[in-house]
Amino acid sequence: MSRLSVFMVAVLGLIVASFASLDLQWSQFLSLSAMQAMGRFVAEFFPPDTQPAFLMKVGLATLETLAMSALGTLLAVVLGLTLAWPAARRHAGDWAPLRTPVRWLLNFLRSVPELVWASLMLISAGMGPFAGTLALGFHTAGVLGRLFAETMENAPAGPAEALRTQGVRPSLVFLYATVPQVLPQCLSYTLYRWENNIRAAAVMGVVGAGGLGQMLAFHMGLFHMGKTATILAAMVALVGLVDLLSNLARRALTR
Amino acid sequence: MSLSDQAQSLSQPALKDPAWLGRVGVALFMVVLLWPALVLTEFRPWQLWDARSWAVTANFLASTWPPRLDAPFLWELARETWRTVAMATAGITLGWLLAVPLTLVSTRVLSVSALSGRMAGGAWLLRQGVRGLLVVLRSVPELVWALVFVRVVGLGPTAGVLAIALTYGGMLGKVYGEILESGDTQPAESLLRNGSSRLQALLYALLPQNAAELVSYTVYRWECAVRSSVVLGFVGAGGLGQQLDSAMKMFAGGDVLTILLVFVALVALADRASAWLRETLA
Amino acid sequence: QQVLRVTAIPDEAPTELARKAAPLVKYLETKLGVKVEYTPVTDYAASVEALVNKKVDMAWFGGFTFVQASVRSGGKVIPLVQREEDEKFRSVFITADPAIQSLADLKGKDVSFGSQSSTSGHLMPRSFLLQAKVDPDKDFHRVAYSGAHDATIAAVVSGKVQAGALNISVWDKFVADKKVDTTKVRAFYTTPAYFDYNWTVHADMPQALRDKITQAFLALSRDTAEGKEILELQRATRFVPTKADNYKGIEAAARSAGLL
Amino acid sequence: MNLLLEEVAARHPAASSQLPPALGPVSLRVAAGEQLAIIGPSGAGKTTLLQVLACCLPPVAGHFQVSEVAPWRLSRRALHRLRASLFLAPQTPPLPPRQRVVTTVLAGRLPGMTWWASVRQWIKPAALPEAHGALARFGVADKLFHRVDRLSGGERQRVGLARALVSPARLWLVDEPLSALDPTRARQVLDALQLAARERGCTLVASLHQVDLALSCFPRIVGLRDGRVMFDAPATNVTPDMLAALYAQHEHELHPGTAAPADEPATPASPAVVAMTCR
Amino acid sequence: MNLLLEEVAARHPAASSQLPPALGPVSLRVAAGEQLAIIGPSGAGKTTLLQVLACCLPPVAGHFQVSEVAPWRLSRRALHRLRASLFLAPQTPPLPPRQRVVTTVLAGRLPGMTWWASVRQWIKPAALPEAHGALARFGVADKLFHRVDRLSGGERQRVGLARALVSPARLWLVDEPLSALDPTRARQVLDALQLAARERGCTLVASLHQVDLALSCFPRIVGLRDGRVMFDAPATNVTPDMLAALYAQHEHELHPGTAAPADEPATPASPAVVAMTCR
Ligand SMILES: Nc1ncnc2c1ncn2[C@@H]1O[C@H](COP(=O)(O)OP(=O)(O)OP(=O)(O)O)[C@@H](O)[C@H]1O
Ligand SMILES: Nc1ncnc2c1ncn2[C@@H]1O[C@H](COP(=O)(O)OP(=O)(O)OP(=O)(O)O)[C@@H](O)[C@H]1O
Ligand SMILES: [Mg+2]
Ligand SMILES: [Mg+2]
Repeated sequence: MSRLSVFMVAVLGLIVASFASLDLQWSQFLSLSAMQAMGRFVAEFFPPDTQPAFLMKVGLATLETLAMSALGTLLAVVLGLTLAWPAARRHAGDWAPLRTPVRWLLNFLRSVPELVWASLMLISAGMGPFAGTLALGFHTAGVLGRLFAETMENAPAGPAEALRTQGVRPSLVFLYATVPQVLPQCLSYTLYRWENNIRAAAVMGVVGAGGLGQMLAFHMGLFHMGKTATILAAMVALVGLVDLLSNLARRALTR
Repeated sequence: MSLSDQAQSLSQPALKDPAWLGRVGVALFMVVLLWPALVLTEFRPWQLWDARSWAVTANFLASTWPPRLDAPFLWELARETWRTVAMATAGITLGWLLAVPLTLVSTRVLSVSALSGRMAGGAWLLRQGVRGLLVVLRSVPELVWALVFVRVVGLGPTAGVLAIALTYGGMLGKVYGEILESGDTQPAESLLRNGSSRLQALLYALLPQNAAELVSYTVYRWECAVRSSVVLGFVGAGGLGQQLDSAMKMFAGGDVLTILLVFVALVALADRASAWLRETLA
Repeated sequence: QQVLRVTAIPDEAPTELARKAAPLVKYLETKLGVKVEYTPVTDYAASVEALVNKKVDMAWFGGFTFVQASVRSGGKVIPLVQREEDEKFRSVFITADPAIQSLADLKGKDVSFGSQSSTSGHLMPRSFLLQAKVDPDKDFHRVAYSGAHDATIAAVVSGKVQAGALNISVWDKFVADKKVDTTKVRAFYTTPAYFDYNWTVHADMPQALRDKITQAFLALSRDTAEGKEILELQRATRFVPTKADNYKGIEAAARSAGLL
Repeated sequence: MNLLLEEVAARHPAASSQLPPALGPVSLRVAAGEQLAIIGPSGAGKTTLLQVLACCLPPVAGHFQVSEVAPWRLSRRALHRLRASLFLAPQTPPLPPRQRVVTTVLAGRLPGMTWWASVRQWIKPAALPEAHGALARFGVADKLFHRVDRLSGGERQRVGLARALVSPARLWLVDEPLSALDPTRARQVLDALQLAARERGCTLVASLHQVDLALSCFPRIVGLRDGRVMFDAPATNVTPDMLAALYAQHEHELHPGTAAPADEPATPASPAVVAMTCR
Repeated sequence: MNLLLEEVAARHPAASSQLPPALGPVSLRVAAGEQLAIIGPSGAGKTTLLQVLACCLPPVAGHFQVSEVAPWRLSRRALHRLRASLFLAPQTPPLPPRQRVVTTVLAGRLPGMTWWASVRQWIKPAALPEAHGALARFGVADKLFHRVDRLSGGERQRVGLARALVSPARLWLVDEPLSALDPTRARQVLDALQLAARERGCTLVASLHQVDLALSCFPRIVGLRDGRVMFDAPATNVTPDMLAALYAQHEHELHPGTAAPADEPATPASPAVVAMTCR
């Protein structure tokens, strides 16, 4: 407990030091004119651009973003699960020899931001959405691998323990006891990462993978506020859709 | 059908799994959905084995060695690292302050009215409203938020920190809620049923089970904030992300490697902290 | 003490921009007697928003960004000075592909611009492409926005894209410094001249200060050591006064290209 | 607190709608301060009935009242206030792992506490004597500072019950409180529970599988089967025949005729032997 | 399979080292095919003993053998193979929520299956008749396709036991298999379990709180208290005095002198009445 308090104090210290060293300008933020300025900026977004031709373009870009993020996430799930398994200490007596190296690999995969993965993939896969998909896949694999591994370590041990004492192979213990327990959490992490990837596909504009991201950067940079609003609406709708999906899936699993 | 009839039909040799058809259907549906995604993303993995692209990749990777280690660069990197860490910490702290109340409002297990199976109308509306707010907060990219704030607070870290706070508030709010809901909810329900309040149920039933998960997710998010400091550069707040971005654009391999090493070190540090916290809280 | 807040559009790597700005900042501080604060940003729009909302006092803009600022502020920004070179600025198209000899050859290729808000890296090249009956949105295989001129060179050199369009002064500098292998990468088209970069302030700045700033820039000359250093870093022979009307052409080009 | 059920039926939200409701129409009247045992075969609906009484599961039909008010007609606030006077101890004690016994027990006091007091108690348990006293009544006082997931099955169960003793509730609904206990401790726990309920004037409704204990300790027995009340009688009027009929096995349970005694018509565990009387 | 324990002691890894080991030195010898009941007060160490027998918990002292081999001296592979012939049914059935009964039951067959077959079975349950048969023996065949977390307490417990019937194990260790069952179903389940064990020549070790059932159905009874064997005798030799001593309460349990019968020396639940004999 005392070690925990030391840690808490350290965290508090870090927070205080951060705020102190940054010299943030709250005073400006709280004035009335500030609110007005923000309000004016937000007001510029209206009305959104709803010309059919532009809507078509946004629709296409939405599909491309959806495809890129979904496929990237799928790749990440496959890779992440494969890596999470050796990276988790599944029970108290688990020797888990690969744990440390695999964790380092996962750390590395996610230390490299999507953008850098994108530039790397771009070199090897050429310009286009495929590079973006791979980039999302690699980075997200590192993230999901770690989150999955921790979820597995956190799951109540009872069911797995019961099968293990029966001499069931680890991979099957995983299927029959761990999966049903961790499925909702893993699914929610996956869907949530998918959501994240929809946003991250925004940076993929640089690699010439179009999608909403590139359109957003383009129109936002040119202050086409109406168009930007339409694109933002499409992004909110996409994320909302995935959120809904995630909710339904969880409901179906946990009810 | 009487119970014994049912038993009769069940004990017949041709026992059928009622869920099987549905599962096959869902699997097929997934495959059908996958196809257009493969087309749209121009999924052609064999391109990767093309000799020319191998050569280019190898070239770039070779150019990253040796990492750039001259003193001024390292010194600047150290300064940028602290700035990044400070901004990430400040952003996460504000985001956390935003997320916690929203989580409390939107978590279903903590809903008193949901105890009876269905949530009451008002509570349901409020919950949907908060969830919608969380969706908007996290689906609008940091850049857009940053531009909103630049108008008010000018160039510098404030706009970036606020942008991070809003997006990450949206993310934390959602994920906290899902973590709380996906564990064993019995203890919390039991407390609520006996008349405890929401906060009491959170403290006495949900936190002991989920503290480790919540903490490690928060640490992970901090790590993400460090990485996403590239957006901070947009509004003139500097940061490691921006350095990496420009080094990458310039194909300055040595710089890229050094900065990546810093990232790996920060991430490993966060990982250690998270692992340690999990052990301590478990 | 009064502070003059300054920023610049990120048409080059931020570290490079900061290096270029340092002696100029020092010079302005001594000349104006105020503290000058330079903030590098990496987003064009952020610099525009900052000046329009008077969160900075002075900004280094491209022609197109100036037009954007002017439109967004309702004409409440004033261009003070520009480099002599900016009166007849040009862009170049570069490639590493021997088959590409003219703008028409670019059809079906991957092409990189700089930032979408860049004048010399996007607006004018696009405008001249359109004049040459090449529509980037339809005729190119893929359009990328590298974000900055030097990044465009890097993208072409690495083979990421087959061609790129950028600011001629950056290209000349890269060639002069031998930072690029001209046997592999070459410029195959240079655009006609147009007005570009300038230093812009917001209209609420007192006339006296505006004049002082203008004078300080105009006084820079290659004869003094300090002036030489600054002008070389800025890739300028000297600074000359400018006015908003100079950028009408850019505005028209932007409107016809559908960017404004 | 008194209870009134008239033709109440209840169904689990997740149950398939083709099945009959888990709790068929049930009518029951419990006076304040009464002590009542519910017995019946596995799957009879005992847990479901207790959930209805605890206002967890809204009835799908019938009329249900707790101390003169119909809880499901109340506003949400009022219902929640009402809940503070009910205590349901589920069949498997819902104790969060990693929590200490003292915190778990003191969680029973929450309904009456202010916000601040509960945060303070969470950080540093107050009212230790109270928690200790409650545990001591059940003979597990020595586990006060242990972690919940390091207790034996019977210890866990008793810790779960100790919550009832510290709670401000006036109606205790305990679901199979003795399932993990040996005969002596079962008797002791039941005695402690009944005594505490009498001391405070609480109504006590318990579901039990130990027929002999139910008959010897509870004045009134309700027999539940297939969601219906088969009998509701003073303990002294319950005959072995009634018990035999209550626990008799369904044909579908016996069907495969392997080990099940298909020929013998279900022998209940000698409930007639009321060797021990309750103090 | 036979078992041999000589002065074996065991301690839970998380237990504080100041406490005595949960299982004090115990010596025990069980022949292949024998059926044995372990009884004792709550916290006596029954569960701990079963865990040691199931090779979950390595003993901290003494000598332990399962069918002539010392499991903790085996290589990991061999230990793993040995485990396939053991089956431990824990006190609270460890059934993953959201799983269907059929999958849960068939998980018992895994030790004997190839990897591929088990993955196939995970996707689409095969061997339905086998699962159905196992459930039918315990009277819960109609729950085959239900979800585990939607069962009543007693149904869950029986589903957990049905796993034993489909498993290839030769040693069944069942921890309080009857705790959530009514007398009739308890008897039926015990009969089914004992019959199945006899049919297959399995050794059966069960911990029980139902003293009467233990005495009437098991030929041999081991009384455990405070981690030590108090008696190990044929059921017919167990006297009420022995039982009274076994279940007598510790002074610390009685201490606060509230409801506990401090004067009366613990009356066990009439174990002498062996009204029903086991078939
Ligand atoms: N959450 C649930 N969803 C759907 N059906 C349920 C649920 N819980 C119980 N049931 C079903 O409702 C019926 C009654 O269950 P209940 O738990 O009330 O029985 P019980 O009398 O408590 O039995 P036991 O003595 O085994 O605990 C059973 O057939 C059971 O399968
Ligand atoms: N995981 C654990 N960590 C530490 N101590 C434990 C653990 N599990 C049980 N104990 C302690 O070990 C002792 C024996 O526990 P055990 O579970 O074997 O008892 P039991 O005979 O099965 O009791 P019951 O009838 O209540 O289930 C108890 O004092 C208990 O508190
Ligand atoms: Mg029940
Ligand atoms: Mg036990």
